[in-house]
Order: sequence, then C-alpha cells, then structure tokens
Amino acid sequence: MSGMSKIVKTISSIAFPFVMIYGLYIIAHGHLTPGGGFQGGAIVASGAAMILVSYGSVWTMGKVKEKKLSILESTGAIVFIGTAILGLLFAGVFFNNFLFDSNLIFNIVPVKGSTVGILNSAGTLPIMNFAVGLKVVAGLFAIVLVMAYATTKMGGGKK
Amino acid sequence: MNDILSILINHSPALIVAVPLFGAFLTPLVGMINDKIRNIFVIFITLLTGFFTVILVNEVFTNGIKTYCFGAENPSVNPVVRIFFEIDGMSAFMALIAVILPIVAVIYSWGFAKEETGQSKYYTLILLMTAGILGMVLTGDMFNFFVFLEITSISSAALVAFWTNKKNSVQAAFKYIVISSIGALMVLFAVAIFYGQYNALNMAVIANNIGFGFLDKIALVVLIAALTMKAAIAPMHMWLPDAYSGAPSPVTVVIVGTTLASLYGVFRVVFTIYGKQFLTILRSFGDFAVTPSLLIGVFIVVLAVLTIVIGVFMALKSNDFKRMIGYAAVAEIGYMILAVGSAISTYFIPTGTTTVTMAEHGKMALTGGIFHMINDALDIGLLFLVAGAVYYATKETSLNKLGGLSRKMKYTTVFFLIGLFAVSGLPPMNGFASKLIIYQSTYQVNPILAIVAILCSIMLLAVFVKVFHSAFLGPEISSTKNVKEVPKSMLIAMGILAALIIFFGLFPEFVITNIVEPAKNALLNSSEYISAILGGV
Amino acid sequence: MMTFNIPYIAVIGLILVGLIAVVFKRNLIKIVIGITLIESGVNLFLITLGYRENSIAPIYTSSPGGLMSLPVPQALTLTSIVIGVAVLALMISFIVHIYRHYNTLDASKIRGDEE
Amino acid sequence: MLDQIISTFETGSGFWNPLVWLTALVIAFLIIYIVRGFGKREYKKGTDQTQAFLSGNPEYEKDKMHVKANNVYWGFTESLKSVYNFFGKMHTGNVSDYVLWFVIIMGILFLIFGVI
Repeated sequence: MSGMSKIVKTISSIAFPFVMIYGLYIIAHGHLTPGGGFQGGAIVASGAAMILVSYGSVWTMGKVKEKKLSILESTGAIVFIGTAILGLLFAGVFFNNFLFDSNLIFNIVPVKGSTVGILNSAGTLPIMNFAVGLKVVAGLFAIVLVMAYATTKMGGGKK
Repeated sequence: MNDILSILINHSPALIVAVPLFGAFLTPLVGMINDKIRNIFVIFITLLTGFFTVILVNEVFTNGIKTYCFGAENPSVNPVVRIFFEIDGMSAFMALIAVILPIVAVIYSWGFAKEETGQSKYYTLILLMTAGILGMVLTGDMFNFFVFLEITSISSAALVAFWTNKKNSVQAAFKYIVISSIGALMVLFAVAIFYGQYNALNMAVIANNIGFGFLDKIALVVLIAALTMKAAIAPMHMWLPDAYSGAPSPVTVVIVGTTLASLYGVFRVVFTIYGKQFLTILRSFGDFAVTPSLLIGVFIVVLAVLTIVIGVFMALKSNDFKRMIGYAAVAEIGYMILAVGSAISTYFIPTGTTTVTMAEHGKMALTGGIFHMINDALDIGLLFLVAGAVYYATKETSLNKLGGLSRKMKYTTVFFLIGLFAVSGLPPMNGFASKLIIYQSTYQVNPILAIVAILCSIMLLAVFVKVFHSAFLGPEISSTKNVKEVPKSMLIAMGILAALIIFFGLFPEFVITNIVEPAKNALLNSSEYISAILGGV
Repeated sequence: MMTFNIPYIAVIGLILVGLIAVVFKRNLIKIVIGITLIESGVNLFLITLGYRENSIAPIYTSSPGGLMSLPVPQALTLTSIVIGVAVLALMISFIVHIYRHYNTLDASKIRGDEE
Repeated sequence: MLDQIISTFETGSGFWNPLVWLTALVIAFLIIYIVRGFGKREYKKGTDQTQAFLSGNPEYEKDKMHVKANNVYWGFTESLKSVYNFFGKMHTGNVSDYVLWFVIIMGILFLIFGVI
C-alpha cells in the first residue's frame, strides 16, 4: 500500500496529535469516567492506523519496527501481571489493590470512591489501565501494520 | 520454611495461572539475550508451574476442596459476586494432566524446534496455552471459563499454523479457530442465559439455584453441544485430525490437553451445574421415569459408540502418521465418554427403581472413564512425540514413504512400541487397567457396548501394527538411508511419558486410589462443590 | 410488552443469520463475517440482560441519581469484544495465508493433504 | 507406602498384581530362553544362510520389497468399501460442514429436550 494524496497526509498529520491526546486521556481517566485501557488503546491504535493508511505501510514499516511493538506489548502484559503479583506480595491476595488508601505516590491519602479531578483515588487501577493501554496500542497497531505490509508483499496474490 | 510452604499452598491456585502468563510475556524479552537461556527459562517456568500444581493437588487430595478468591481480603462477604477459583478432586486431577503435557512438550521442543524461526513466539504461545488450560480446569466461574477457553483456542490455533509455509497447517488452523470460536461463543450465550436467570456467574451459585425450566434446557443443550464439539466427539470430530496433524508435534501434545479440558467442561456442566436436576422426572411411562440424567447419559453413550467406531475405522484407512494418531485420539475420547455416559445413565436414577449393584457398576464406569483421561493424554502424547521424532529425522509423515526406521532409530522404536501397547490396552501399560474397567462396567450396562469397545480396541492395535510394520520394520529403503537418531532432549521427553505409562500400568491400584478416586467422588458429590462457596447452604 | 422483546428477537435473528452464513456461504471472508455476526448477537444479548427500564448509565461521577443499569454485563461484553478482536485478527491472517497457498477463498476447495 | 504401591487392583471379575505379572514375565522369558536353546547353532551372519528364499527367484531391490502402508489391510478396506465410502463422504474437509454437524447435533438435543 503506497501513500495517499498530499491532502490526506497533511490532514492526518494535523489530526494525529489530537487523536493521541484523546486516547491517552481516555486511558488515564479510565477509573473515573467511562473508558479505560482497552478503549483508549483502541483510539490511539486507530490514530496510528490513520497514519498507516495515509502514508502507506512501507513508509510506516520503516519508521516503526514490528519487533519493538512486540516488546512494548510484552511490557504491558508484564506490568499488568506484575501489579497483580505485587498485590499478592504486599497484601496477601492476588490482584489486591494494595495502593488503595496509601500515600505511596502523591503523599496524600485520597478520598474514597470516584472523585472528579483526583487521579490517584483508585490505587493500582491507573497502573493496570496504562499497562492494558500499552498492550492494546502495541498489539492492535502491530496487527494492522503486519497485515497491511503482508498484502503489499503479496501483490494481489500469485497467479 | 513450613510457613513459606503454607503461604505458597494458599496462593497456589492464583500462582498456577499467573506464573505461566508472566513467563509467557517475559519469554520474548529473555529470548533477545540468548536462545539457550530462553529455553532454560521456559523449562524452568513450566517446572515451577508443575511444582505449584503438585503442592495444590496434594493439598486438595488431603484436605478437600480449596477455594481462592481474587482481589479480596475478606471473601466471605457477599461471595456471590466475587471471582473464585475452586479446586475439587476433578479439577486437581485435570490440572495434573494439564501440567505434565507442557513440561514434556517444552523439553521436546528444545531439540525439535531448534531450526525454526520465531521460537520466542512459539514458546510464548505454548505458555499462554498452558495458562489457559490450567485456568479452564481450576476456575469456579462460568465467565472465567469462557475467557480461558478463548485464550486456549486462540493460542492453540496460532500454534497449529506455526508452519505457515505448509498449506495443510494453515487450513487446519483456520478450521480449528472457526470451530473454537463458534463453540466458545455458544458457551458465552449459555453463560448469558445463566446470568439472566440467576444473576450469578459463579458455578457453585448457579448450581445451587438451578432449575430445569425452558431457559435451563436451552443453556444445557447449547453447553453440551458446544463443549462436546470442542472435545471432538463424533460427528463433530473432523477438526481434530486436521488440527492434530497440521500442528508441530510438541504443540499437538499440549492441544491434547485442551481437548481434555473441554471434556472436563462437559463433566463440570453435566455433573456439577445440573447435578441437582438430574433426578427431576420429566415424564413417566408407567414405572419407567424419564430423567435428564437418562437422556444425557443415553445421548452421550450413542455419540460415544459413534466416536469409537468412526475414529478407529478412519484411522485404519489413513496413511498419514499424524492424521492416523489423530483419529486414534478421537476413538480414545470415545472410550472416556462411553464410560462416563453409562455412568450417568445408571448411577443417577430415581431411588427405588435402581438396584444397588447397577449404581456400583455406574460408579466403576466413571472410575474407568476418568482414569482413561490421563492414560489417553499420556498414550496419545507419546505417539505424537514419536511421530514428531520420525518427522524430525525423515521430514516425512506419510507412511507410504517410510520404512526400516527401527534400524536407525532404536530408542524411538522402543518408545513407539510402548505407545502402541498402551493405546491398545495391552498389559503392562496404562491403557490396560482403564480399558479393563470400562469393558467390565459397560458390559453390565449393555453387553453390546462392551463388545463394540473390545472389537474397536483390537482394531486400534491393528492400526498401530500397520504403522509399526510400514514405518519401523522392513528393509532399509532409499529415502530413509541417511536417517539419524533424534537429539537427546526429544528422547528425554519421550522417556518421561514412557516411564509414566509403565508406572501407571504396573501400579494401577495405587494410581486409582490416590488420583482417580478423589476425582470420581468430586464429580458424584456436587453438593460439596456448592457448599464450599456458599458455606453449607 | 412487545418492545422489551425486540432485542431478544434481534439476538436470535443475528445468531441464526450468522450460523446460516457460516454453514451455507462458501467464501471464507463471509464465514468470518458470519462468526462476527454470532458474536454481535451474543454481545447484544449480554447488554440487553443488564438493561433496566428507565435506567441511566452506571457512572458514579456526578450522577443525577436514580436507577442504574447493571455494569457487570457491560464488563463481560467488553471482555468478549476484546477477545473477538483477537479472534478476528487471527482468522483474517489465516485467510491471508490460505489465499497465498490455494489462490482461492472457496471453502469447499480448502482441504488438507489427505481428504 | 511400598505395600500401597504394589497392592492388588481388582475389578470384580479380574485382578492385577505387579508382582504376579513380573513373575509371569520372568517365567515366560525363561521358557523363551529354553526354546531358543533348541535352535541351530551353525547360523552365521553374512553368508548365504541369511538370504531370503523366493523359490529360487532373485530378490528385488529393497525399496520394492517393502509392503507400503497403502497396501496393508487392503482386504479389510475393500470388503468394507460401503462403510468407508459413507465415512469418506462424511469427512468432506469443508469447514461449513463441520459447523453443520454442530448445528445438527444441537438440533437433535433441542428435539430431545423439547419433546420430552
């Protein structure tokens, strides 16, 4: 898949940062508002897919290596399970929300429950959201990238 | 020291699933250092999982059902909404099967997959599959079961297509994922029905509240059909020879575990979830009462006979080594459900209409069926490893192009003979004891069943004698002239399975009393499973 | 009363259409579309089970109060959608490989070596 | 522990004891050894003694002498041709048919539970 016209390239370049910010916002506020790791990750990945479509898979493959994406994906999964295992180590139950009610990160004990504007009110949940987000971004983008690249290599099938 | 051990035992249900998952995602990172370190790491992870499984199984067999609640310090508050792992005898038994196979497969892969590209992903998927199977058998939550089922199907389908340059593998993988995803979606449909009916996803809670109304019947039908399809019961078995023959051999060994885990799902649904409604009289003709247990039992027995016959007949005609073992695996699954089906239809009968001896025969059939599950995993696993060794040495699975291998591959031939004896139920291998129990108990239910089972077992022997003759015996032919014995790691893996087969065959009583009996009792006493969560409701 | 049943009828319809597509269509892509239809049907079923009459979305932040629909089925649906994405990607990539080997997408021609 | 391991396994109509079996195996091997002792002692490898005797005809090359898997049990498959044709038709290798069987089984189960 080669790139599209200049108009498409410019517009998608302009839109790209906004899509990224929006997706990251959805991930970061996953415990406060609807959304979370998967939804935000899907938004970020679709933003990246937009770049992929407008600039073509060969160009994108030159910029982003599939191997690095798989490392990112592994990291996301490791952080997720690692947080769950830390719950086992610190609080004695797998998946325990051991950061909840503690002043470990921001040095203040937050109010219980979901409160507008207080990001650290959910303990380990934001960490897990970010881990899932990382995994989803890397995974979805790797899928789209590899498939787009594979179809260019195929050249419409051998005859 | 004892403290640490008791903490580990307490947390082993979570760790059994967490360790392979963690290892799976760490594998690509470790793989960037060095292939050898990565292989050692993967073997270490499977062995660690095995260690946790063994201490958990020991705990369950001595102290009864163990429950583990995720993410809550105080699970006794409102247990209905929490996510539980619940391990009774049957789960523990299945966990043993599910953990032996990956250990063997990983050791075997060291030699087998040495030349392949993308080994890190291969090991990642094997570990993911292990985590999925173990999750399936340990979980006490219907939705969790669905999730682990999907994890298992996705990773195993990806592994079936590991040799993407072979068209046989890719088409088999596509068929497998279509079948798996439809099966899993149907399971999800049934889970949704349960959730709508009983507002719960926990198996124990559902089992406690289960009725036998219209929606329950739909859920039962959908669950049985979907899970028996995943367990490859005829006539829904056709994906199995495809997938088993398309996958690399060590992968096939682990996929045997997924098939058995789906069979475990059938048992869990039928025995535990619907256990309370087994004796509801749907309709009675004079003295003869039709109960759900009778319907399910007879249905399963009919399918079982079909499975055995089709599996054996197709295996006899097949000329591809792996495909043939695939059909033999279908027949072996038939033996298990033949025993279990006759157990359901004879043991669960309204009081007064049954004789005590009949119930005893039903119990015995169940023992045989469950014992045969672990035997099947070992036999079929060993045979697939032998087929993989033959493929590794000759790059050929078609039996027409093989011959005279025993001259070059002495150890592999011995392992094949052990597998042959085991799968056709000859003493002193493990298949003998379980098949003897199955013949004897099904004879009491209906002599025709036992006759079919024995005849098909003889044919199974004939099937593998054909393999032995055409691949291992005979003169040294030109295509197998430069064959060498396979690497040590593959021999070690085959040796582990062969040793287990001989041990199980020589000392069946020891195995039955220590491993099989608890599993059987767990299936028969669904009330214990329920009260472990709900506290004696 | 009929209006409450419309989603359930749609569920049955979607699942049936999906099964028909899988069984009777010969193009592999259409088979995959059939599977996604079944999946949408099941997801719709789950979501419908969680809905309560006149309820609001289950968001506690500055909620106006009142009846909320059940969040659990929504979480289940989300999980099922995530799994669906993975399965879909896997199936599509298998189809790419199958097309490479067979040069066709006709399901009746996609056979193994010995069948 | 040890006596637990070697305990007898009884099914009601038969039993299995590892010690009994091992004794039987040893006795069988003894008999085989004795029978083997009756054999001719003049057998030597590498001489004409080891050649296959095909009524005086020369031996074919090794590849042709081996009976291929395709030909094993030819009589069995030939006589049960109708059965095999039926089973062969069942295994179409088409994924739609696999799902069709699933739908059929589900339908049968629905009928069973719906009617009764």
